[in-house]
Amino acid sequence: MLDKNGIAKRIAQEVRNGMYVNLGIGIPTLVANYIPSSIDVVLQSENGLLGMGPFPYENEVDPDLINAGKQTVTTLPGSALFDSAASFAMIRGEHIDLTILGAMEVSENGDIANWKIPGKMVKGMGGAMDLVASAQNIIVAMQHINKAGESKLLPQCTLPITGLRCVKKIVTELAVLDIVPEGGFKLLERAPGISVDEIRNATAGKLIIEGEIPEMEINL
Amino acid sequence: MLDKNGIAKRIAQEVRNGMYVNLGIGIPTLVANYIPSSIDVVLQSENGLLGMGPFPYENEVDPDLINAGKQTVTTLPGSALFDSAASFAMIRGEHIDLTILGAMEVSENGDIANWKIPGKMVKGMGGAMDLVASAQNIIVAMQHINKAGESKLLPQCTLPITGLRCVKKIVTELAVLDIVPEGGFKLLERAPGISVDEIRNATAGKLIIEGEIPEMEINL
Amino acid sequence: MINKVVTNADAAIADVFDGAILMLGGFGLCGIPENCIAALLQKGVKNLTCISNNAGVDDFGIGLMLKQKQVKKMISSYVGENAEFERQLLSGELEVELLPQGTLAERIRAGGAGIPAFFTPAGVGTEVAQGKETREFDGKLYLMERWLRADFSIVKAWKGDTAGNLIYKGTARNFNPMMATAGKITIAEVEELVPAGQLDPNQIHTPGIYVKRIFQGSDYEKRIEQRTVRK
Amino acid sequence: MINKVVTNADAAIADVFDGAILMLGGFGLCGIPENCIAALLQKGVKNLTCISNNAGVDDFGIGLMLKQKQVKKMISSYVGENAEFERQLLSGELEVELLPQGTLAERIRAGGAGIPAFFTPAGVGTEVAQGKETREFDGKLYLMERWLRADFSIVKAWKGDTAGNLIYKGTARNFNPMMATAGKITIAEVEELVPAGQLDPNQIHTPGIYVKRIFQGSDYEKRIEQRTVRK
Repeated sequence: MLDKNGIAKRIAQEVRNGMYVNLGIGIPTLVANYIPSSIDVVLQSENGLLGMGPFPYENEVDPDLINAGKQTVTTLPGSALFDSAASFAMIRGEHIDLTILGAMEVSENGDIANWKIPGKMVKGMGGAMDLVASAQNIIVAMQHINKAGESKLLPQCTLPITGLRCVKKIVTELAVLDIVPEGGFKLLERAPGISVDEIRNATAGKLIIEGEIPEMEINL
Repeated sequence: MLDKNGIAKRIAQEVRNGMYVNLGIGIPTLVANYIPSSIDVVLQSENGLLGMGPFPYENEVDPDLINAGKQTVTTLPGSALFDSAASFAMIRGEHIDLTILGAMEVSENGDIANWKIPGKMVKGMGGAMDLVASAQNIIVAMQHINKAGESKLLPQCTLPITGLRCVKKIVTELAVLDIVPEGGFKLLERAPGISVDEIRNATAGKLIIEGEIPEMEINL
Repeated sequence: MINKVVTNADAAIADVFDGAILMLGGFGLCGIPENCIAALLQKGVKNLTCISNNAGVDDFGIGLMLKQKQVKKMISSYVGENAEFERQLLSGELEVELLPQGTLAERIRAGGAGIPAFFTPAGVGTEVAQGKETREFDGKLYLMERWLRADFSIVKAWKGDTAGNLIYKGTARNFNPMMATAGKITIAEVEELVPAGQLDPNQIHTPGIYVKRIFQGSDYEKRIEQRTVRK
Repeated sequence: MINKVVTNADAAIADVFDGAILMLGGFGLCGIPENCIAALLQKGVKNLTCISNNAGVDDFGIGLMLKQKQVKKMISSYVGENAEFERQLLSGELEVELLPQGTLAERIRAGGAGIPAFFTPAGVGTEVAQGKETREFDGKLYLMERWLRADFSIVKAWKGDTAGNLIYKGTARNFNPMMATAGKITIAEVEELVPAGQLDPNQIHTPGIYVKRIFQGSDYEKRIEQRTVRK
């Protein structure tokens, strides 16, 4: 079973040289730590920064330079700053190659719910609805099972939707799965030590298993 | 009767302190020469400049700095440069206080035709349709009569329209006229030496004459 | 060049009236007009509709205006850091309209740019689509969204000149430039105010035409919500 | 940072194909991609649709491509300085679509920004409105206009870096920034190419994400159409 850093590490393997990538809050933010230094990737922060660098050293902290999670960050050489309309023009115009974000639920046709739980205080969707409506390639980083022990990979989402038919791939503590165009979670890899049966038991939506499912190759 | 510079001088009297003004090609461009130095006015050029200055001295000529008529210009202290989308956002958003442009025909309800003559080579509307669709206040600078001796102030435009119900005021070689909301050219001033009858004869559209019409006060 | 300078925040916001629609720049606490918010607190103007990406925190930014019950309605994309906000919302004292962040940004830009409506894919199939026209273009579904405009837009920039030209710094730019275009009256507070002619015209982010009043602010706190550092 | 540098204009436009839709930056002859136009002339690619505010003059800019009959269709706002253009248009060799300049600019921005359609008042009641939806918002009439996108956008900037970030100078900016966002492949030629990190990130006009290829151009003529001076 993967921990949060393990999920981030596995997702980092999906990042290719030359990609522009938007990382959501939570586990997705951790992905940046595991992108190999051998490839050139540019991180976008939707509050208006392309070329986001690591967190600052104490003496570099600048309150005028934060990421979309309101954390202090740095810029890398070759970065660019812009306003929110320009930032979402970039997102809506499908110029971001890869979007990685968290979710509460994903359905077998790729719908995602990640912004609202009925009866709980609503914090707002932030940029999530724009990101999922426009991203060319969306990977969801999440737990396979919620705290109540219920599967988050469902036939249909039960929570209010963030976007329709948009998720391409899911990485959980148990598995890597693709959403296939005709609908269904296609199992690609098992987390270390996890059996196909364990994944089957944790997946409420249609699970597609073809042939042997390899254990993922990852240095934890 | 006014010459081109006379028309420009009279229009310059309409410019108020603090205005942002867009000047079209031709007579409107001349208006800049007659704006009193006692008032602060900012000229916009729709190719992307706010704070346009006079033509450059020979040693100041910069091919990267032109106006919408493709003439070399200068910038004044406090000017700003921007792209064409931003420039027309400024125009369309009604941030320009006064637009001065030429016309082939104006109708008594304020329609303007100034971009196309059927049977002749069409050069294009450039920014004219955007300007007339959005300007808060439009003054037309033109000849009262065309080269064929026909009035250009008409009940209805005969040439292809540039914009509907947009012209507020007209200054010609003969007169100053307002377009009134209910329709009609209301005569405000006569050019030096011009009689009301001469203006009446030169105006095909509905001319409204109320009381004595003063001769304009202008230093030619 | 037209001089837009006023003496201070009190003078800049003097005519903000009860029930006004305000746009307030900033993302979280980054790039917020601290001086004008303090002046609005002092003035005590009420029943405001505030269009701002966030609602501040309990003891800073718009959160302080919420605490004084000056805000009737918030139009935002994310309001999650504020306990008083939650209390007022649940008690029905406060109204909230939540919008996707890119839709909020583009609706404000559209307001300034004279575009009454446009189509965006954000929110199709969600609660955000309720009551909005959905339309297909080239096989993809979009929502029609309307422009947003305000009585007063209050923005914060890094540098400004007496003609109202503004330059922002870092991610403190965020919503400020669009909001500057969409207010009937736009008020700018800047960290450094210089005479017209000292800023490079190639590098202006907000041309002076959009700014009605400008002043040099003071005592910027620039509070950080999530101070994250590496060792 | 991702390196976007190619050796020269020939390499940059090598895959432009017959029948391609091109956007070409510039207003009149100001800010046009002179090096790439020369390379397109050399390559002799044909049946092009060119989206550009103007069509150059008889012996410079896009006018040269017209003379070689490389252009099938122009989408522009003003095409008035070109005798060969007029001849081809009257003879039916060339097709022209004329758009209001602000509509052209905004349709290109919309293409880059993922906005398939928007409403503008420009052209209501005119020939431009033919075949377009007219709609009333708040008592005023507007036309619905669609986005514009291109196979290749070819732009000219003043400075650029190896990551593709661009800064423009003076009114040579014009249509270049929007076009840079609306091409499947965007090619930028610059007067000065510097390593990533040398341009101030606050002052970038076109972020590198939009630029696929960049090179330092040479021998810029920067011809002036209307040299006007005062004594």
